[in-house]
This record gives sequence, C-alpha cells and structure tokens, in this order.
Amino acid sequence: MPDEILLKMKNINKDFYGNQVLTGVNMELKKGHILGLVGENGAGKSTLMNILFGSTVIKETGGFEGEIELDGKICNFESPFDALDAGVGMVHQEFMLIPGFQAAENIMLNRELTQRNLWVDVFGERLSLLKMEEMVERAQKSIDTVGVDLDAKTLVSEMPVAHKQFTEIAREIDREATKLLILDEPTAVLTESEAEIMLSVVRRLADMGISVIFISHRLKEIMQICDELVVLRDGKLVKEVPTKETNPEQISEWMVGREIGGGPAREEPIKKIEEMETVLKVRNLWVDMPGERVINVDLDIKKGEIFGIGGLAGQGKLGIPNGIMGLYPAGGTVEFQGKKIKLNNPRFALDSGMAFVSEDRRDVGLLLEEPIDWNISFTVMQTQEKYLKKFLGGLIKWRDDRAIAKLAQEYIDLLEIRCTSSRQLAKELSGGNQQKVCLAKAFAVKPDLLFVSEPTRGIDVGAKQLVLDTLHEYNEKYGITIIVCSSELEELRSISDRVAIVSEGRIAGILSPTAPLKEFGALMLEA
Amino acid sequence: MSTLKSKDNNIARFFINNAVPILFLLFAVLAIPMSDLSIEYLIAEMITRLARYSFLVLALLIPVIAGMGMNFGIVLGAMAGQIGLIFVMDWSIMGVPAFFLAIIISMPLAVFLGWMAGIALNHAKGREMVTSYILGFFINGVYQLIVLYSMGAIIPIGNSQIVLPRGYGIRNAIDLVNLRKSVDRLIPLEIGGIEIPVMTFILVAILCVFIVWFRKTKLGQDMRAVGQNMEVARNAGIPVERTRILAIVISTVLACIGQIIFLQNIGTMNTYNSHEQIGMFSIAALLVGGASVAKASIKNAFVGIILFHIMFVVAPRAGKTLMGEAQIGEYFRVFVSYAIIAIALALHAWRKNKEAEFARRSLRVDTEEAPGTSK
Amino acid sequence: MKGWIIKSCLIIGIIVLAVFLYIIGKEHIVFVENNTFTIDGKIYEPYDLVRVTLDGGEPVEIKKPRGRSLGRAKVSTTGLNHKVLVEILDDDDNVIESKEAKFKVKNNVEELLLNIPAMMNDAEGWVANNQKTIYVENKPFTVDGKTYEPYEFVRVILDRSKSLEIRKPGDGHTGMDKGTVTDLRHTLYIEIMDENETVLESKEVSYTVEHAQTKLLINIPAVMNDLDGWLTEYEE
Amino acid sequence: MMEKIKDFLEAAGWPRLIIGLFLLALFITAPFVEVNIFTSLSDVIVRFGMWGILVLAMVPMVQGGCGLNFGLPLGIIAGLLGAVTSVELQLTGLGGFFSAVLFAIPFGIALGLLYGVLLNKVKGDEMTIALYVGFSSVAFMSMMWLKLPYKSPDMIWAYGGSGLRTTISVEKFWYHALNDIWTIQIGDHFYFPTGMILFFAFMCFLVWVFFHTKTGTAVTAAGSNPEYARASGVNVNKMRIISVVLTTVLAAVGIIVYEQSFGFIQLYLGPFWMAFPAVAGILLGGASVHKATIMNVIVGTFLFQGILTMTPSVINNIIQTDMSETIRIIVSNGLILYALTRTITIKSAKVKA
Repeated sequence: MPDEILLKMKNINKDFYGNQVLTGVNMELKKGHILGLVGENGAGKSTLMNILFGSTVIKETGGFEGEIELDGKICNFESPFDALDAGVGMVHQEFMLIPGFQAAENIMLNRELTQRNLWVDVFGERLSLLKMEEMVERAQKSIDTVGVDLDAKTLVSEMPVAHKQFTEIAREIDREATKLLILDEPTAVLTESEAEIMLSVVRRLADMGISVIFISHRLKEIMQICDELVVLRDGKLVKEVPTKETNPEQISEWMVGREIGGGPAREEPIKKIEEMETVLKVRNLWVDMPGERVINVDLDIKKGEIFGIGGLAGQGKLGIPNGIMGLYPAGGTVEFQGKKIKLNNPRFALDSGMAFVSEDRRDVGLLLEEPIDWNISFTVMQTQEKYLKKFLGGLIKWRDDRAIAKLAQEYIDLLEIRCTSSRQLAKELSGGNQQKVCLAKAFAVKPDLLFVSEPTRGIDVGAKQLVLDTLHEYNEKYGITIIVCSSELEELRSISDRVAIVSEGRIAGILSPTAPLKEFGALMLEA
Repeated sequence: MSTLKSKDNNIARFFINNAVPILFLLFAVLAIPMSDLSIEYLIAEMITRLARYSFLVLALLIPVIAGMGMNFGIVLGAMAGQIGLIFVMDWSIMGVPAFFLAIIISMPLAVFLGWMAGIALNHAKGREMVTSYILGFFINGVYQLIVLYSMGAIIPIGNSQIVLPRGYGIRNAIDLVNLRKSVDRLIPLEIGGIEIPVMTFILVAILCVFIVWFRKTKLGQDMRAVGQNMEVARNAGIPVERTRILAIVISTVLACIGQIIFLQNIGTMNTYNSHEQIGMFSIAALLVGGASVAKASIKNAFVGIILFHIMFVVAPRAGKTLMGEAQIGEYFRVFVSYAIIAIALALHAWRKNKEAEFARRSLRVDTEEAPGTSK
Repeated sequence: MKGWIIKSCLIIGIIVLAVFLYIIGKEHIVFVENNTFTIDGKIYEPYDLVRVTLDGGEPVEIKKPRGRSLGRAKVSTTGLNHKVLVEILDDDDNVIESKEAKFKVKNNVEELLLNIPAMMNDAEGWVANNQKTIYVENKPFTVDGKTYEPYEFVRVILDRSKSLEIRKPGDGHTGMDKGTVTDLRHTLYIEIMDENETVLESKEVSYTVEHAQTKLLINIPAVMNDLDGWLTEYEE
Repeated sequence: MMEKIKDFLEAAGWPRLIIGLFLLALFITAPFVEVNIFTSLSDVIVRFGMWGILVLAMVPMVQGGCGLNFGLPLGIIAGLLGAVTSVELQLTGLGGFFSAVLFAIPFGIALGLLYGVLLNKVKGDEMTIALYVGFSSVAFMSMMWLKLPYKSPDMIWAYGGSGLRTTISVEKFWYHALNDIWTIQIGDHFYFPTGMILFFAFMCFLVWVFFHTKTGTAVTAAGSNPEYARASGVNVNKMRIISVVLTTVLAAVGIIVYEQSFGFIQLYLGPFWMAFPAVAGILLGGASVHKATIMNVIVGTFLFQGILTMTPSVINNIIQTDMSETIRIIVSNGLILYALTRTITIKSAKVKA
C-alpha cells in the first residue's frame, strides 16, 4: 500500500506565447509521501503546480502538453474545482480566507452543511439553512486532524499568520476526497517556531496517507521532512532523488548550476573595490514593503561600481531600493555622498542625485495613459525644473513641449525604443520598450547613482541584452554608480562588480561575480 | 499583534459607529423642550413614522450584507409599488384586498427593475452608491414616460379620478381613499388615545424575522462572503455576480412593499414625488441609527428612524423658537439629511484608508526593533 | 422537476389569489331607490320612510321623493354576494314591516340599483344594473310609409357629458355609435352640422329609462322630427 | 488628418455619435414643424455660453484624479456669494460683473481648500462623497441666506419674511453684462452673445495654459498615475487639492456668467441639481471618470445643451405634448449612468495614503 503511486506527470510541456517554461517534465509521487519541489524563481515550479491544480491561466494561455495520471486515472482539469473534486488541494502563498468569518465558516466556505426547508423547493438550494453547530464541530475535527490548538470559532482577522495557514490546510483536508495537497511556500511567512509546528503538521498529514507536494526555499525543511525531492531549473527537471541520498550543497548546485562553466560570468576586469571611495552608506535599514520586507541591512556602495543585489523573490532585495528612494516606509540611516538622506521622501532622494527604475513598470514606472515624451521628461521636469520656459519672472513655468520632444527623440534613438513617434502612448509599447522608457526617464535625471530593479523582468531576450549593455555603457561612460536588483543570478553575475545576496530581509553575504555558483546557492537557501 | 490591532479597531469602531446616534440623542434632548411639543404628540408621531418607514429602511439591510453599501436603488422598488397602486385605484379595489393586490401586481416589476439595477451595479463595483443613486434618477425618467405619458394613452386607465383631464397621464396627487390606513386599522388598537397600527407592525416584525432567518441561509452566508472579499468568494466557487444581483432584487422587492405600506399610511400619493425622497430619508435614518456603509443591523434601523424623525418633527419648531423662523428648521432638516449621509460616507472611506495604513504600520512594529535583534 | 412543479403551482396560486382579491375587493356603488317604478306595466309606489342596511353596514334612511329628497341613497360596497335589510318606518320611527333579501352582483357591474318597493313586493328585477348603454343611430327612419333621411354629420351629447360624432352611413361609416350613462333620467342634445362643423340645427330632449332596461336605441332623424318610437329597446 | 478623424470617432463612442445625429435630426426637422431654426440655434448658443464654464469646471478635478465633480454646488455657492455681494454694493454693468467674480474667487479658494482636504481623506470614494457634500452645502447655505446680513432692498423680501429672496433679479445691475458686448444680431431671430462666448473661450484658454505649466503637468500625472507622480517627487495630495480649488473657482465664475445671461440669481435650493447637467455635458463630450479635455467640454456642452433646447421645441411640436423634462432626465442621467458603468478603474483608488 504505501509504495503505491498516486500521481504521475508524464513529459509535461508548457509555453507562454512561444517561450518554453516547462520542457518534458516527468515526475511521480507515492501515496503518503512528501515531495519537496525546489528551484529558483522562474524555474517553472508555480507553472507546474498550476497545471496540476488546473488553474485557469493555463487554459487561457493555450493549455499544456503531456498527461497527468492521478490514482491511475488520466485527468485533465478544466478548472481548480475539477482538481478539488479529484482530490487535489492547494494552499497558495496569499491566503484565500475571509477575514470577518470564523475559522469554521472559512473551512466550510461554499461547502456548508445545510438543511432543506420548504423555501428550497420554491427558490432553490441557496435558501436552505446552515447547520452552524455541525459545521463548527466538523471544522473543529479537521483542525484537530491538522493537530493544532485552534478554536474553530475564532475570527480569521484575529488569528496570527500561522493559524491562517493552518485554517487553509484544514479546509483542504476537510474535503473527504483530498489525496494530494500542494503547499506553496507554507513556511515563508512563519516564524521559526511556527514553521516547526507546520512541518510536524505536514508530516502527520503524510502519515494519514495524504501525499504532499512541498514547495520551499528552505532546504533545511526539505531535508527534514521530504521523502523525495525534485529540482527544477529553467523548466527542466534536473533531479529527482530521495532526500536521504543528497545534501543541501548538492541541491543548491543543481538549482543554480548552469551548463558547464555555469553561465557567462563577467569577462572584462572587475574594478578594484577596496581602492574606491564609498558613495552610499546604509546602516540598519528596515523597509516595510509588502512581500519584500527588509529587516536590517548594512551596505557600502563604492563610487562607480555596478553592485548587484540578488536573492529569491520575497526575500527583500526589492525592498532596499524602494526603501532608500522613499517609496515605502523605511527607517535606519542612509548616507549618500556624505549627506544624510531623508527617508520616506522621494523628492529628497531624487534631489540628492539618485534615480530609480522601479520593478513595477505599470503601476509605478510609467504614465500608461500619457505619451512617451511625457514619461521620459516628467521626473526631470518636476525635480530639476528643466524643459520649462519661464514667463513673468518664473511666475508661469511653461512646459516646453518642443524641448521635451527633442529629449524624448534622443533617448528613442539612443535606446532604440521602437515606437511610432515620441507622442505614442506608453501603454501601446511592448514590455521591452516600456522598460527602455523607464531607463530613459532615469537617465534623463542625470543621476550619480541609479537603482534598477528587475531590469529584464518580462522582456524578450534581445531587449534583455540591450538593456544590460546600456546600463553597462552608462556606468563606463558617465561613471554612474548602478545598483541592480534582480532575481536572475547569471544576469547579475554578467554585469556586476559585486553581488550581494539578500535572504530573509538581511544581507546573507557579498560575493564576487566570479565566485563558484554553489556559494551563491548556499547564500540564497541556507537562511 | 494582530489581536492588539483588532482590539484597537474595536474601540475606534465603537466611537465612530455610535458618535452619530449619540449626537442625535443630544440634539433631541436639547431641541424637544425648545419645540414645546407635548410628549404624547411626539410618541404618537414616532409610532406613526415607525409604521411608515420601518419596512423601507429595513429593505436597505441586505445589500449592505452583500457589501454593496446603501442601496439608493430602493426608489426603483418604490416606483414599482406606486404603479401597482395606480392600477388598483383604477380598478377601484377597496381596502386590504387592494393592498395585497397592489403588492402582487408590482412585485414582478420590482423584481425586473432590481435585476437590471443589480446588473448595472456589477458593472460599477466600488462605485455602487453613486451609480444606484443616478440609476434612481434615470428610472424616474422612464417612470414619468410611462405614468405621465403612456398611462391612459397606451396603457388603458379608465378611472377619471386618477387620469389627468387631458385624457392621458396620471394626476399629480391621487387620493388613496380606498385603502387609506386600511392595513394600519385592520386590527384596531388604541392606547391612551394613541392609535397603534398593529397590522403594519406585524408585517414589519415578519420582515425582521425574515432578515434574521435570511442571514442564516446559505444565500445569506454567501452574501456575507461576497461582501467581505469578492475574490476569495469567487475562488470558493460562489457565483459573485449572481449573488450581488439577488441582494439588490430582494432589496428592491422589499422597498416596493415598503412604499405601498408607506402610502397606505399617508393616504395620498404624489405620483411624481412620493418616491423621490424615499431613498435619501431611509438611508439617512439608517445611518443616524449608527449603521455604516459596511455594517447595518435591525437595531440601527429602528433607533435611526426614531432619532432621525424626532429631529424631523422637532427641527422646524425648534428653529422657530431659536431663530424666530420655522424656515431655518425646514432647511436644517434637509441639511442634516444630506450632511449625515456625507459624514457617514466620509467617515467610512476615511476609516478604510486609515485601516489600510494601520495594517501596514502594524507590519512595521516588529521590524522597528529589528536593528537591536540582529547581529 | 419537483421544483418546477412547485414553482408553477405557486405562480398559479398567486394568480388565483390575485383574481380572488380583485373580486372581493372590487367596489360596487349601489343606488337604493325608494321611488315610483313601473316594471312591465305594474306600478310600485314608494314608502314614506324606509331604513336600508346593506351588508350590515351603516343603515341609511330614505324618505319618499318629495321636494328636495330624491328618494334615493348611494351606498358603496365590495364583493359579489350581498344582503339587504329593509325596514319600513312610520312617522315615529317604529318598524312597521321589515324584510331581508340576498342578491348577487356581476363583477364588472360598476353601479347597480336596488328598487325597494319592487323588492318589498318580490317583483322580478328589483336589482338592476344602473349603467345603461345608449346606442345612437343616424340612419333612415321609416314610419307609415314615410322615410326620414339621415344627416351628413351629427354631434350627440349624452347627459351633457359624453359626446359622440356620427356621420351618415356608407363609405366606412356605420352611422352608429354608443355611450354608457348611469341612472334613469337622461338628457340628449343633438347638433346637426355641415362639413366645417358649423351647427345648422340643434335640439335637446330629456327622457327616462325603465330601470330594468340596460340597452336603448335612439334614432336621430326620428328625434329631430318628433316622431314617436325614437327611443326603443336595443336588440343585437 | 485621416488618423485624427479616426481617433475622434473612436474617442467619440456611441453616445456622442447617437446624440449628435439626433441633434442634427432635430435641426433638420425643426423647420417642418414650424420651429424657427434661427431662434433655436441662438438659444442653443446662449445656453452653451451659460453652461460652458460650469462644465469646464469639471476638467481640473477629473484630471487631478478626483473623479467627476458632483460637488459642483460648492463652487456655485462661492459664485452666489460673490454675486450677492456685488449686488449689495449696487455695482452695475461690466464692473459689477467682474467685481462679482472678484468677490467670488476668495470664497471659491477657501471652500476649495476645505473640499480638497476632505477629498484627500476619502480617496477612492470621492464622487459619492462629493455628491453629498454638494447637497448638504446647498442646504446649509439655505440657512445662511436667511441669516446673512445683506440689506439691499433689491434682495431682501419687500415685506414679511426675513433673509434674501429666492430669486434676485440682476436686471438693474449686470444683466447681460457679457452677452451684450459686440452682440451680433442677424434679422430679428438670430442673436449671438459674442461677449459671453469670448469670455468662455478665454476661460478655456486659461485652463489650457494651466495644464501646460509645470504644476498643470504634475496635476495631470498625479491623476493619471499617483504612484508614478509620487516616485517622481510630486506631492500628490497637494496636486489634488490644487485641482479641486481650481474646479471650485471655475464653478464660482461659471455660475456668475450663467446668472448675468439668465438675469436672476437663484439662491436657496437653486444650485441643488446644477451638478448633473454639467456632469452629463462633459461625459457626453467623451470624457471619462479619469480623463477630460477642453475639447470634451466644448463638444459635450454644445451637444447636451443642444438636445435640451431642441427637444422641447421640436418633439413637442411633433407629438403635441411637452416631454422635454422627461427627456432631459432620461438623457442626462442615462449618460452619467453609462459613464459610471463602463469598466474603468479610478486610479486614485490605488493611492497609498
């Protein structure tokens, strides 16, 4: 019985509009086993899980190839609901709970126990009464099976994070059908002690015969509870081994390791960091950016270097630039060129010669409704009063549309932004070109220090290279200090002089781009 | 820390929710002596007005549960009800049968209007209140088209008592002689010279029971879920749009009945005005009762009606004694009716933003001492 | 399926209820008459004073028609089945004679007429519809060999309220129209007009209807020429 | 050019096209139903001039990301105060008009500031709250009108009653102060209020200028994407307040222009419903809840006022009944409804406090 196969995924292929995210993935999962699923961001973990869970995104983007076999039955889920019926449960990272409801109500959400009455016959099922007591009882039972001390009557809004997590799990296993449970980074938001409980819970579920797919960046946990683990990299399954037969070092190497040589590290000589003067001094920086919290960061950025900040998503690397530039509440001390920076004040940061290309192009980076030239010139116009004609002794500051158009044209040529004219609306541009506009906006400010977050996120390969080259060129030509935050390690290694890895909101370590991959992997994962 | 936060909110919520009723209570306490109206009179008035408005105000509750805010669309229901009344008047039906017949006639219309309103509001998520308000005006136009121009012309209406002399269109004021107070007086009862509309209160009681019961049904539960978080509800497989539409339909139908009760009590129907103010007054009353856009209870409804209408009755007289001018009081109550809505909405929006901010700050609490904890 | 059956039953139920409400709620105006009547030749004399109670409602007292009193009272009631109690009173309000009778009303009858003397004498048709349909024709009228031609264009006003315009029969015109009037005593006003509606000749006559009659026919040429038989019972 | 037309047609959307054609139809049918086309044409133009600035007053707030200004009555009240004051001082002619404007502006700014601060506190629900702020302010002023110490016999009740009259004639003061500048009178039917139209044009110009300044640009950006503006060092809340103040002042000026043409100052519940025709106008012009241009204003006002003036005269002559009021209700509210139910997200809802 225990060695019976529950889930078979046979040579799964999936592409989003031409770019392959999963290629020929095969995996198996035995009944009552826990399978650890590890891999960098963008390795295809979530896509794989979405396929398994029948998420609508997959269908909308043209479905997938290959087949899924659950309990010996071929199944192809149209929607998560099919998956649920088939006994696949998933606990997402963001909670699917209703704050004002009790745990019980959430666990039984839309599966309430009801009692017919005459109105049902007239107006339909939805007028049947809820059997609250029984619902609470049953919910309590499934909470107990999860094995945590939590009253089914407590309001979700008053629960600590961990209990929300458990409530979700309780909901999944409450479905009699549930045979397979997908946990997407269940411990990411938990404290050490909470995480411990969570792990024991997962173990117990497995012992009850429920198979679990456990996604986590904490290899400790993987090693601790998983029976087997699967490593994904660039959409390919690189390894499927019993955890006993491996160790964290190996795993991290599998994860980040590129083909022999490990990807193009940076060719040309790396600057002599020691000899360079510090331009940006960061101490005890905390940033409260939802999903990217920075707990406590110290950094010394040298004048004229390209400094890479890497780390897995949600670890806090993006929080650093957003915090320093004042976009999210932050604290600690930041000194730029010897001058102390007022935090939580974008204007101040800009005025003191720093610029920022946000990772969030659509919501922060661009005026989608406005033309390119506005997008490029706005910041510099507002902060440095450039591209304005002054009348009546500066009383009227007239927007100099001609100059703006000229400026825009310069950058359009320089960065090869593909567009009909400088008057084209930003929303009509492709991702790559939008990104270039964002860069142009930052360059136009002529900053001494430039933060770039996820410069190549969601843009095609060609554009990627061009963006990176441009950054490089500006660093070379104008000696602009550049701080690049990216989830793509090899990208960082290809352009940075130094790469810092952020983990759990702290700097785990700073390495030279030429350092062996396993070191990077170790820093990322051994939190 | 999350418990700490919620406790904090409870205190805030207590004050914000009850500030309004307390304010009005004070007003009443101050203004009643000034108006030198006898207590008996006031009590009698309040009883009448409770009978008149309760049903309409209670009709607002269900959309609130579904997170759609104050449903100004109840005027749609009111219009449906009035059309029903026009017909029974035309057929010269008398008394209680007329009352129920009017309800039966107007019900399908109310359902239809509510359904349309629901669809419209699904297209205006987050802007339900303005939209339902404008919707009221829009349908009012259609209502005029029907009642003022096509009734008697296209829709056969014979009774010369209600048709304009020109031969089509309904008169501005219809004397509901047939069913004036017919329900109120169905079970006659008088206490200390004050007439108690027993039957009407029985109907209201039935509605209250219905609402309590409804909250306990699957549909009620779904509405609560949708009201709190549409996304989660949708992911749980609850048909969000449909649920929202149903909420509005129920509300509209109740409003339709409410309007018929309201008019049978008043005894005359101003064909083109009776419904217009209904939405505003009912909502103002409910808010005065301490309800918020996101939370409203039966208690709020009754407390609100009493407080709001004390203000309503007393204001002019008080204005007269205070400013030597009844006019002031007249305007004062218009002012209060709208201001109260403005304030309540503003408070709600403000609190929403504050809570979002607070939630973020609470995150920061544990990061603040982080520098200490590390290294 | 079951649901559907129940739903449809419910809907039917509601409709039935509606009809029921309509019927029991429908208002009927009853004219109680203590008047001289001739029903098929027999004459019934009014009483000095009668007290009439309809469906146990407010009793009404009706004097014999004299001077101002018309010898009638208007009572409003609802529903189809009715009970009327009549008490004949003497000068000092003692009941000399009393009698109770039941009668039905058709739902579509707006006004009806109770003939107390007739009722007291159990005469047929003491209950009558008070609405009379008056058919007015502008057609040739022949009496002992002589034919009176219809007029080009006539306006007829019934009881100074309802106006009918009737053209000569032929090319699309029937030369006929009708209007409903209530009660027994009526006036008829006729205007003979030319094409541009200038009145050439006009005439007013008044007439009374036997209360049992509900459909009457008036012939205009006959009226204009004061010929007997201008007013007759109408048969389809 | 071809592009331009295509864009326009796209931007136009069906309500504008339909109403436009409808209006055209009305003008064509007018002569056949004994409606003098010239009279109605100049009627349209006059009403266009009267409403123009009130509709224009929508633009800054929409651009600033505060949605449609249902709180227009607030600005109108400022205007009324100005007008009443100038009448109190017996000022006449153009001088009287401009003094009214002058007096109105400070009130406008003051009210606008308060209004703006409030709207910043309720980001995301601006429109709903604006609606009721407008209403309650009107009711509040109704009380004030009774009590304010204005003494001019032209304004207070001749006998009995206290406080100001409900409608005050400006006949003796600045009636047609603008209309009668360089008026063009062709025949005894066609009349063109040159002055008023020019003044409207001038106001449009000012707004145009504003949106070409640094601040104006910032306002637009703050409305179009608050996060972007913030990241570019712009104080979004300040920009929103500026836009609201501008709106309020424009409304104040607008109502005075309206009155000088109309001939009466309407106090008390007069301004109550003023917001709706203005809102409907700009929406008909093709504006959305978060974008509006001067072009929208001009087109919208003309079409909407056109409808409102033509339908009574034409339709009524056709069907022999006065349905104008009903038609007005249906058309204007229908338009607002259409705009509100179009699936668009109000940016300001996303602003972080």
